[in-house]
Amino acid sequence: MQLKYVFSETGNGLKRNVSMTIALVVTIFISLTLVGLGLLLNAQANKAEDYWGSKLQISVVLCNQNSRSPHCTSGETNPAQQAAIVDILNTHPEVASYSYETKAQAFKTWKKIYVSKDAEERQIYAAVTENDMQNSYRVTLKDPQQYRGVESALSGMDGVDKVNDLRDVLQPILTTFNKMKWGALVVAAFLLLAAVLQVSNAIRLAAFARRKEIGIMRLVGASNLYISLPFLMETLVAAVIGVAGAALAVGGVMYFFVYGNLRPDLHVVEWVSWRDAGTALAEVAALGILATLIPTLVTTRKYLKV
Amino acid sequence: MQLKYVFSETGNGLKRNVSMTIALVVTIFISLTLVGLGLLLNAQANKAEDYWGSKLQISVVLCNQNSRSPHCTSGETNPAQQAAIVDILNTHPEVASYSYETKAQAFKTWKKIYVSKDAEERQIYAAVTENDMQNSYRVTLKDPQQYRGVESALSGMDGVDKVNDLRDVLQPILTTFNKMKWGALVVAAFLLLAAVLQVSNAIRLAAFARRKEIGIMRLVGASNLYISLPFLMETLVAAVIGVAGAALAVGGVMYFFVYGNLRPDLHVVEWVSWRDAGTALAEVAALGILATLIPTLVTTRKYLKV
Amino acid sequence: MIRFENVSTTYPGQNRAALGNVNVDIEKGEFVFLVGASGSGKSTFLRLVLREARPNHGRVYVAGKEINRMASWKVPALRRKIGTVFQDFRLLPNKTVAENVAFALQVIGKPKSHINLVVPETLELVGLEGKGDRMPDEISGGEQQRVAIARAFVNRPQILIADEPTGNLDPETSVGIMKLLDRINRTGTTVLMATHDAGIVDQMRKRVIELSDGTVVRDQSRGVYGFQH
Amino acid sequence: MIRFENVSTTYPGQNRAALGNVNVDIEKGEFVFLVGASGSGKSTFLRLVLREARPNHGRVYVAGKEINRMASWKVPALRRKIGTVFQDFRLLPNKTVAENVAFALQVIGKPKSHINLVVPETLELVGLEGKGDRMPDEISGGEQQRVAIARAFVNRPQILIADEPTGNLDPETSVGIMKLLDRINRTGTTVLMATHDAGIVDQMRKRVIELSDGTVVRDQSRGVYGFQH
Ligand SMILES: Nc1ncnc2c1ncn2[C@@H]1O[C@H](COP(=O)(O)OP(=O)(O)OP(=O)(O)O)[C@@H](O)[C@H]1O
Ligand SMILES: Nc1ncnc2c1ncn2[C@@H]1O[C@H](COP(=O)(O)OP(=O)(O)OP(=O)(O)O)[C@@H](O)[C@H]1O
Ligand SMILES: [Mg+2]
Ligand SMILES: [Mg+2]
Repeated sequence: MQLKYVFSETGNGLKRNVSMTIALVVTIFISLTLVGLGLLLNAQANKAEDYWGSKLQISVVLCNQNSRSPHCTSGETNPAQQAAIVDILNTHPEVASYSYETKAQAFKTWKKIYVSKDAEERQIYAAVTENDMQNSYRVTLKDPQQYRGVESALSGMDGVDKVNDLRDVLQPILTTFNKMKWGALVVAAFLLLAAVLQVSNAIRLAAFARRKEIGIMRLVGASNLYISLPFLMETLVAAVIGVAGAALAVGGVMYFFVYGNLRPDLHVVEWVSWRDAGTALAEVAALGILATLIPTLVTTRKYLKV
Repeated sequence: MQLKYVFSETGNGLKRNVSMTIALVVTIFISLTLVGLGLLLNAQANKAEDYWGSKLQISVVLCNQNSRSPHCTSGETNPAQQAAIVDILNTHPEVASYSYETKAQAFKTWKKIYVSKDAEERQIYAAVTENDMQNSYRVTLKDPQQYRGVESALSGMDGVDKVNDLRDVLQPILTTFNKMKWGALVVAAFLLLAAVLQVSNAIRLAAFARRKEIGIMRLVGASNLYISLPFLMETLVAAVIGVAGAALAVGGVMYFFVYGNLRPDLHVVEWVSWRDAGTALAEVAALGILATLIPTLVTTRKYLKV
Repeated sequence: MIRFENVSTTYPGQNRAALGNVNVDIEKGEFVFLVGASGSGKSTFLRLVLREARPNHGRVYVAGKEINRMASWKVPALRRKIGTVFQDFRLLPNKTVAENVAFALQVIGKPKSHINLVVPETLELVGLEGKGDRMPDEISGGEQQRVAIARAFVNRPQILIADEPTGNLDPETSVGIMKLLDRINRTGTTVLMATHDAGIVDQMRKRVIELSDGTVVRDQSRGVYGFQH
Repeated sequence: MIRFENVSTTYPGQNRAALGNVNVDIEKGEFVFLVGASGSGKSTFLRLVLREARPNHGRVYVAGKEINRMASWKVPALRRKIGTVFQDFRLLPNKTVAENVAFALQVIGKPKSHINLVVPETLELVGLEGKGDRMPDEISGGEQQRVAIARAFVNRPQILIADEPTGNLDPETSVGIMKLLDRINRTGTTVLMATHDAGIVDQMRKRVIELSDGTVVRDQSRGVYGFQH
């Protein structure tokens, strides 16, 4: 088989159907980019869930001298108040377990999170002492969805400054990751459908443009493979360009956004890494090749059969 | 002219090219949805800029008793310190004008913004007094980009708790709106290109599928309009479905996200309204019709000419 | 009815002229054979009459109008005056015989009542009574060509153009087609037919215009195919 | 070389059989005319030999193999043994004469050196020496058919099939084409040609198989077109 012919025919085919090829490449490119971003967001959601997993508890913050809550009128929570709180925690049916976090422990965590690049902010942070922290109980629930009972039971008690439900803060972020992931994947699914249909249309159009050559090839006994190879190559080239574009776009998002903005500035969570991006792109490449090769094979069988 | 023929031909054409039509409708739908979201984000960015316009100042916050800054060692800022600050404000070349906001004024604003649905939070907020507020100077700059000089001059002075640069908070949000807008519009532009090319491919394919009929029509003297009307109708139907889909999608985002989440829960800014969505959708509809009709006219002229 | 005045035409990208300085005048009601070797320009001549091609020089008049100066939106009206038949029939395979004929009237906007009247009439004229409901591949080649003639004639054109209408038919069937064209000619329709079929030309003894390399080398009122001048 | 045993075939969706119980045996080196009215099944016969169509009943043997039992991936090899020529030439308009002929060898993977050798040789055989660089529309219809024959013959097939090869040509040009086919036949190639052209059949006096409504009504070793049995 003369590969030269296959390559020159592939080139000719791409040129002849420039508009079809561009439309196809663009659709593949955008859909795969969205699939890539969807996979990244998925990785991000998983990372966040792991990272925050232990934090999806509620914490019962006790009063200190600075507390302004009406339940903190007597300043620092006294032992009697604290005993009443522990009693509730021991008996309430929603509570699975709990642990006590002292001011000292809270201060250690605080110092870890509040590290600033800004000189002035650093000065301010330096002024914070252990005594500005508050003692608290970290409560793990039997069913993470069932927490309203224990929350309302505790938040009305004297000596309880507030009941922090970290899930109120973190769950929306997780939900946002998930929503964005599904948004990207749904739009990507639509566009992938369009891409698959376009592949088969591109082949119909190409088979039509080349119908004379194909008729003669079949007549003089060219093999099936020889006839369909240029078509396969054509869509493969489109797929490869689409995949490369998607890789560039996802890489751009990683470089400029994740590594440029999120990772240096936002420490709330562990962000996706180049490694996750690599995995996502490998999946995207496989999907891109499959989503073009399968309709190509089906359509060439239909339009070029011996 | 028998409209029945035109309609039945349009229907036949759409059926014959189902896969082409679906690919086209999907691409138009997604691209127009993204254009719609881009226009909404644009409206949102404009709204935010108007809303925050006056807030893009820097505010020089003076010390109160609670201040922990190393420049607030003497508690409440004293008149001598305040005179020194005013001196700087009067003479610094970056300053255009400034105004003084008293604790009372700050407290009024505070009460306006910190309105909570939550009973407990409301209790906490109720405990805040005018004395927890701080006096401050609101400084308008000659050039909003030039503020580092005055900021560093003031932040080192005794009696200045901190120099707040609201732009540090708000500008990123504005920038995010703008980035999302451009992201949506760039992706939309790619997909619109793909849609335009697909329109012309769909017509080529349809003209090919119908080449016998067209040949006979031209031969027996059917008018140009009569021959091309089914093609126009076909792409018009695709465009209308695409526009309707985009309207539904944008409407869904408005209903569930903007009116369902943002407007009730996030008061940092005035959010886009149904009115803005209407305007965006009108533009989207016009764009959708143009982006399909123009390539249709060009391609029918090319492939169906007398 | 058809007049060529010094008509020359060259296809784009060709060196040789397809027609060179052709002068021909065909009267209303004539029956004219256009003969000549392959590539001599017969089909090109017919395409010029239909304004499917345009001359580089000279003028083509059809039904009293110079058709090359004609605005392109007027071309459909010109073509409604001309019926056309080809070697390969060009029927729509998914329509019945009657529908194929009716199609030519539908697409020029004729009312349904008119179509229902003239289609059966024309099918009878071409000898296809009772076969209106057949599909094209259920009838013979000769019958298919009759359908094509019915379609060309159903709008009662002033001119009937036929490009090798018997090229795909066996000699016996061809004779039947020629009789039909003769009958149509006798209703007053001008018939212009390009052909290679020596037998037919010799038998009909009509006016013969012979082309050779794009020029008229013979124009004889009751000619035969093989005449050498 | 070609044997039909009780071959019947009906096109999908048709009631009438295109061929009904056909028995024909064509020896290596024969020259056979396939005649019959339009729609009598001549093209269908040829399509069965090429396995472009398959019979509903009976067996078709080509070069000793029953081709309907053949796996579809072997069909290209079968077609390399058969050269085919049509009425409409089927040349690629954007390739030169020599490139058109070479194309048939390229796509079956022949090496360049072989192509460079046999293409000019074959062009000379069909009488086109020196015209290899012309484009198809720069040569006459007769010459175009010679190119098509060169393309069919360049791989030296055992069988040459021609479906109305002179259908688009004038009588004079047709004679030249027939002489060429005769010459090819004399190299030992089996030639099977479907035609309407009575003059040619009468003149050549070769074996004539006549089909009528899909059945063989005559098989005569030195026949004429119009013979009625
Ligand atoms: N579309 C075309 N493009 C370029 N050249 C053409 C085209 N059609 C015809 N020609 C050339 O114009 C000349 C006249 O062709 P035309 O088809 O009119 O001949 P013809 O007499 O009808 O031949 P035939 O008997 O084979 O139909 C020929 O040399 C042919 O090669
Ligand atoms: N693709 C097809 N689908 C359905 N019927 C067909 C098809 N091709 C041919 N036929 C039918 O099969 C029969 C034989 O056709 P065939 O083409 O073999 O005849 P032929 O002798 O070659 O005629 P001609 O001289 O017109 O070429 C005819 O009745 C025809 O209508
Ligand atoms: Mg011609
Ligand atoms: Mg045939």
